[in-house]
Amino acid sequence: MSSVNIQTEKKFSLQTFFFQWEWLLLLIFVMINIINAHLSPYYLNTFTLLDATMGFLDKAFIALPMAFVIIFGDIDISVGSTVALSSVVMAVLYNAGVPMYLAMLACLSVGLICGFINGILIVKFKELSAIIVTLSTMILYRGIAYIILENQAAGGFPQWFSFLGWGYIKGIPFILALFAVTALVFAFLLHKTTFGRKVYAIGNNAVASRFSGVKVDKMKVIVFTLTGFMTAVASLFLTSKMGSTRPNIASGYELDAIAMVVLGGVSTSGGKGRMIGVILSIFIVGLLRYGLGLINVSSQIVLIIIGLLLIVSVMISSLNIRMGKSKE
Amino acid sequence: MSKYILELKGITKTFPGVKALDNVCFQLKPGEIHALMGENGAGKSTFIKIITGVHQPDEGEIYFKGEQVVIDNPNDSKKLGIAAIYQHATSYPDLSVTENIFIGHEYICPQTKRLLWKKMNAKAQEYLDELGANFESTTMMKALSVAQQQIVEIAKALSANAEVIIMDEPTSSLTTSESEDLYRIAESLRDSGTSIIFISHRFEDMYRLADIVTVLRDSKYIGTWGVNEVSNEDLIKAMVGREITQLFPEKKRVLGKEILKVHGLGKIGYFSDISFTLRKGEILGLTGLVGAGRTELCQAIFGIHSYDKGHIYLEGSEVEINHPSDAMQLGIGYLPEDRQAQGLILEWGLEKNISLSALDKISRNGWLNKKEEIKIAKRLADKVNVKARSVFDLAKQLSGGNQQKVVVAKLLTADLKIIILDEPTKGVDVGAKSAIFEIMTDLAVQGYAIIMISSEMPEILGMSDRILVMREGRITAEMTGEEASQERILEAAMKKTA
Amino acid sequence: MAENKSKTVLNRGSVQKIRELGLLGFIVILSVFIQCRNPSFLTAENLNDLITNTAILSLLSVGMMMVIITRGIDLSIGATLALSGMITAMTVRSHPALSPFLALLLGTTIGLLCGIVIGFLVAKTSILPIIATLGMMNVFRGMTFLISGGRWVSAHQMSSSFKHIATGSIFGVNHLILIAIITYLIFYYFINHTRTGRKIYAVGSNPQSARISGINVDRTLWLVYAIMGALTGLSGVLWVSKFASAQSNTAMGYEMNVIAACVVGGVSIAGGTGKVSGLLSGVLLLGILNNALPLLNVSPFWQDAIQGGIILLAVIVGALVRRNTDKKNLIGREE
Amino acid sequence: AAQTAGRYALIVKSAGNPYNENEMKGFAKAIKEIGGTAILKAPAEPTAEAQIMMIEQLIAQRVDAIAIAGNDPDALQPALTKAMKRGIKVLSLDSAVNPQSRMVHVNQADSEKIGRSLIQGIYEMIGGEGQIAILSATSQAANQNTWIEWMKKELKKEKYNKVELVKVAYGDDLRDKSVSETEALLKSYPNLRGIIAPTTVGIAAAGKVLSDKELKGKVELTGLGLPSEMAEYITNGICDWMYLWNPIDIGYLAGYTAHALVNGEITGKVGDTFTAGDLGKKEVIAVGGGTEIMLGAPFKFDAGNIDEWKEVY
Ligand SMILES: Nc1ncnc2c1ncn2[C@@H]1O[C@H](COP(=O)(O)OP(=O)(O)OP(=O)(O)O)[C@@H](O)[C@H]1O
Ligand SMILES: Nc1ncnc2c1ncn2[C@@H]1O[C@H](COP(=O)(O)OP(=O)(O)OP(=O)(O)O)[C@@H](O)[C@H]1O
Ligand SMILES: [Mg+2]
Ligand SMILES: [Mg+2]
Repeated sequence: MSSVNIQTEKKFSLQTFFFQWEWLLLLIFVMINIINAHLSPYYLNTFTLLDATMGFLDKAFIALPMAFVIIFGDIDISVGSTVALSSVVMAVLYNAGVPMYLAMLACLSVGLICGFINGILIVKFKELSAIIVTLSTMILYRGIAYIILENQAAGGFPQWFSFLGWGYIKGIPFILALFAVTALVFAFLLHKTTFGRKVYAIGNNAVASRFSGVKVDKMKVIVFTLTGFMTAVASLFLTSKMGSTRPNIASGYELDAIAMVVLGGVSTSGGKGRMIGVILSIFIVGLLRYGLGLINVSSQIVLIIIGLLLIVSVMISSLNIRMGKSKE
Repeated sequence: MSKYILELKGITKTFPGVKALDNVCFQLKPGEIHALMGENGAGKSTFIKIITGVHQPDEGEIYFKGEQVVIDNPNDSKKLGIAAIYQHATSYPDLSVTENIFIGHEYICPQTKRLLWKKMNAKAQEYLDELGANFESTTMMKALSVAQQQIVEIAKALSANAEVIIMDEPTSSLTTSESEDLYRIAESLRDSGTSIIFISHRFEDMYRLADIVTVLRDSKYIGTWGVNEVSNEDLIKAMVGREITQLFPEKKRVLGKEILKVHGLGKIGYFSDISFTLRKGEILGLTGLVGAGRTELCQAIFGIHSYDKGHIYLEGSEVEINHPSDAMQLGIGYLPEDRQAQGLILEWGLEKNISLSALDKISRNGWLNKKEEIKIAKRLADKVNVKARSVFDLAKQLSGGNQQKVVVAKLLTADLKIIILDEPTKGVDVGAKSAIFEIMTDLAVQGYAIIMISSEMPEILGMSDRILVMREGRITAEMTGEEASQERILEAAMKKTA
Repeated sequence: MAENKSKTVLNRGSVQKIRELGLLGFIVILSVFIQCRNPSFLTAENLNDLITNTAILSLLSVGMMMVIITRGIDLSIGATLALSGMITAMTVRSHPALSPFLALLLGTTIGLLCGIVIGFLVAKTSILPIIATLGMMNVFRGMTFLISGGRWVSAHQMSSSFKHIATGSIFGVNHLILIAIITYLIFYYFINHTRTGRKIYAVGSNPQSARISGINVDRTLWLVYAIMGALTGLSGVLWVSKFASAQSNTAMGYEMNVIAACVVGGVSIAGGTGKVSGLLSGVLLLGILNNALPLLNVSPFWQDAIQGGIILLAVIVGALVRRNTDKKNLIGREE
Repeated sequence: AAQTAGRYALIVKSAGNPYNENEMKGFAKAIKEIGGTAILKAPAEPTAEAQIMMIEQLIAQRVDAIAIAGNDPDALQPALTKAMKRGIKVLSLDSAVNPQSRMVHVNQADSEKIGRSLIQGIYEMIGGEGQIAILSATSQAANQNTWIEWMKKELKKEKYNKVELVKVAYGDDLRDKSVSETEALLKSYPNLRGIIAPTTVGIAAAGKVLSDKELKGKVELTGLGLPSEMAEYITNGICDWMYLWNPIDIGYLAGYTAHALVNGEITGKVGDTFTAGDLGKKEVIAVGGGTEIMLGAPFKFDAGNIDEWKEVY
């Protein structure tokens, strides 16, 4: 047999190394901080910066699992409504005399269930595709929230509950600390475990994965359920930040979360993207918004800037994908 | 006016890291059928993609009817009157067969630019009948099996009424009878002055059809011979660069005890009351016409599809298989017929592809061990003799045949008792074929039980201990390798039930 | 194998038809139910209102259908609509004499330009549609805010001829309805009976092979988004004229209704499939929902849930019907 | 210089709305007069979340005062209390935040007066009897809901026992929805005599529908609307009159109130008084759980005065 020797060492190529999407993100990240610091005297100040994170990290908890969903090549636009529903349920239960920690548990389970329902519908009705299913449940879930609370607000939570959104441990915002841990967990889950490997496999070629014995449907249900759960976590933080809740909270969260993920270099066509990217982009978007706010740029301009950032950066990334390197 | 309708000189094409073509020359006369042969990865497909303008050559000239031409994109070649059937079907699943056939050159009413559906449907139906297809021109493409789609591809090329038609392994998923139809058409085309470039790994194709054969090896031009002035051995030597003493290894195996028993299996619309048994160390050939239901049957056993009736017994006890993972747990492996859609993740390197079906082997409670992964990948890739630079090469960069070897390697990761191979040698060169056959025999000797779906008479006859013939979803004949013969099989595959 | 024909056949015609019948049946039942709850539903006047209010949605849906067929999506239409509407309205404010046709033309052109930009992003720089349009949505919306300086253009600032665009009628048929009907006729022909129309399906069905078989994929994509933009621009003018007011937050989030109409109408997000006839029933269903929920006099707090539920139900019914037909097609092979 | 003179922030409900733009205009005017720096913020969408972020940013900038038109009475409480803890003076204007999260509220007009006068208005228009309906903004909108409460209270008087409130519909401040809701009202209640729309988008949409269906005189319309938006329908007689206060004045008053809070003139306690530029002397009064500063009675727009106002806002 004409035996060709197959190498097993990855040849280290500077070019491949430096043409990684994350470098660009890092660059943007640094630039944004420099610019902000330059433009606003209040920006460069650890306290301010830490405080700033409180403003956007609640969405970030949704972005993490959303990355998994998008790597599948799917999408979940029902998250905003899930936030509202789970939050409303928690508030109503608490006002009905249920102990707070149980109410919080209920909040998480509601999120879990919403996600699970999405997952089941998606695998049972493949021809519908995730976007259709979650489009419908988006309207449905918020609708239920309206039915429950009508035009009322509910709140009056115990004092300690506000700790989630506003509290510090050793000068570090609690939400930041928790996010750091969660992000780490998700990163490992995606990159170092068979679970993550299967996620990528399904995102690349669901059929081949199934033929290779990957339980595609089970995986999808799990991931969507996880998304629902993390959404409920975000809901906890948001509710705590607002001290009360209404059925119309968190509108448009889905697009924010998706934007964070996509900017992070996760391709909505599935199979590509890394956690570092997502985490970086979360902070890019968040701090950019915050910085522009500090110099009181009008929200219209902010809209435009964020939009362009999204497009331009993704444009660049698709360029360096063309440099003929695979991603993971 | 040169005597060649198409002539290529010193064509060189390099892909990142791979030299796919190295100074290749080629000449095609009007009204000749020119076979192009060579190992997997020799560069045949790339070569024709150069002709059709999918790829552009780094060096070299192309002459059409004596004048030099530049072919920048598929449209240019179309305009010149070059049509191609690609190795990997390029169909539109959501469109009707008619549209697939006429896409790009539809019949339109000259004044209103309106599409003439009736006319196209009728014409398409003509082509299909001519090809002996068993489906209508209004069928949706995605309703067809791989082989049926191949037939549409051929019709597509015919409809372009081109002067040069290129066929990249058109017969690889056709059965003997369908190949016959194809031969007939090809000849009538030739007689009407059309030239045909014909790529195939099947020698009978070449002998039956081609007037002249050109061989590529390791992306280089080796030579061109008249078909009847070159001997089989020389040709193989030219292609593989070494002798292949015999394609089918000696089959002296001791058949063990019965391991698989299928009883009265049926699925509405696909197959009905299928019963057969399989013994350890046995190679069971499963053949029949296209659409006979072999794939569906095997996929049902493997848990891809459900079945409505019947029972499956494994080592005597009945088993419930709802998902491929169940089947793999029980030790049943399946090599799918469509390696690109079902077998591989093209964007991934070999190592990940190979390990995908055995993630538990390379992980401890959920955590991946990439070193182990690479070790396994390397071992198996060598075992099936994949032609690649490193285990990190992307599957999509491999040639058709090498991709197939990788899929075989995937099977060997899991520890199996029963292996089902669906068209395992489809589009695989002689070298690789004999390699795969050797592997199969080894496995059988080690006690694996093997079911081999194949539409190729020689290998069915050459490899099988026992042969099942299917027709329209039923088993119409069972015979041992000894008593089997081409005639008996064909008769069983084609005969009409009164 | 003559008698084998018609076996293994998934006839695209029949499946689609049966699927639409399923949806239509659903609509009929729904209508009957509504009629029982509120007899003023099936009155000439209400039906007229219903269709008039659905006209704009239907225009946008045709464009969106073509976008989705090419495996794309356009989230920016709400913003584009607002932008073209606002600019046109401001022009009308400063030039009251401007003829309605010019106004329509102006709006359509603005929309077309927006569409061309998006088309460029999608076709020429391999940015995925969802991202490109998400980004441009922000940009267009922001531009609308800036251009309008936060001010609205109100009824009294619009010439009556301009307002007449949406209110006027020919032979008792409202202009909006006429425009919608004409558009549908045009695009029905375009999609089913022209080469370019079919290319849209080819591109959506299998982009790679479309390239190999020499279809200019980029141009097709570009065209589709341009058309979407033009239709959106047109809708922008109609919207502003209909409501006699141009706001910078006009039609925020309206894209979701449009997408919903498409998917209910059987346009598959996976690309390649979708028919005008199916789309119509989808648009009709959404139109009925928007018109009937207020009529049913259900608590406002129930409206969202009901709407979401019905949409989900509709798509699921559609899916189930389709499955059945698939099965039937194969049973032919038994015996 | 600006630093010493103080920095005053205003957060309105949302951008791209003439009403809010004019509030900002008035606020800026006031701050200019007192020689401070005005920071004007408007979220792209009218959500509490967006306003919370803006409050955070203002805290970081250590502004001296924050005036806010709340998108949610309660949800801003934690953020605003945080601001107050950091020594920032907080007041709300136009749509109030709950008393715990503000020092004082600048009220455009007494909610009770608004509610009652709208009912009186429609009563007069429909000649004392018939069915009426209310077309509101979103079911969540805080001040709309309070006004509606007062309308219902007013209707309890036996004077109105011939007037029947048949439905409260919600147009979500979306043009298309408001239109369908209005049409639905007309069909479901064929002998409907009047519509009250206490929201700028709603009333304009209703005006449009009534003009298109040529129901002048058959169905009466009143409520709260922008002169610019309503000019058309007041001139063509669809809407005899409607109310609104001058957003410029609200912003202006808020500006001076903020200033008064900062330089200690007032603390937001009942009885505090200060002079608010052209608006003259103002007093802090107790309303509900908190304290307010009243701008005055709502302004009545009718065919007589609409033309002079329609270009203003
Ligand atoms: N798109 C591509 N990128 C990189 N390398 C490629 C690409 N396409 C083909 N190659 C390489 O070019 C060589 C020739 O491939 P080609 O498909 O032409 O072989 P072939 O003769 O058609 O083999 P087979 O008979 O299996 O089809 C192979 O080594 C393959 O790995
Ligand atoms: N997705 C599908 N939808 C509808 N019919 C199908 C589908 N796939 C296969 N069929 C039909 O089912 C029958 C069995 O197909 P199958 O592929 O199992 O036949 P086969 O004997 O494996 O032929 P080959 O594998 O050579 O294509 C064929 O007639 C085919 O047309
Ligand atoms: Mg090839
Ligand atoms: Mg098969």
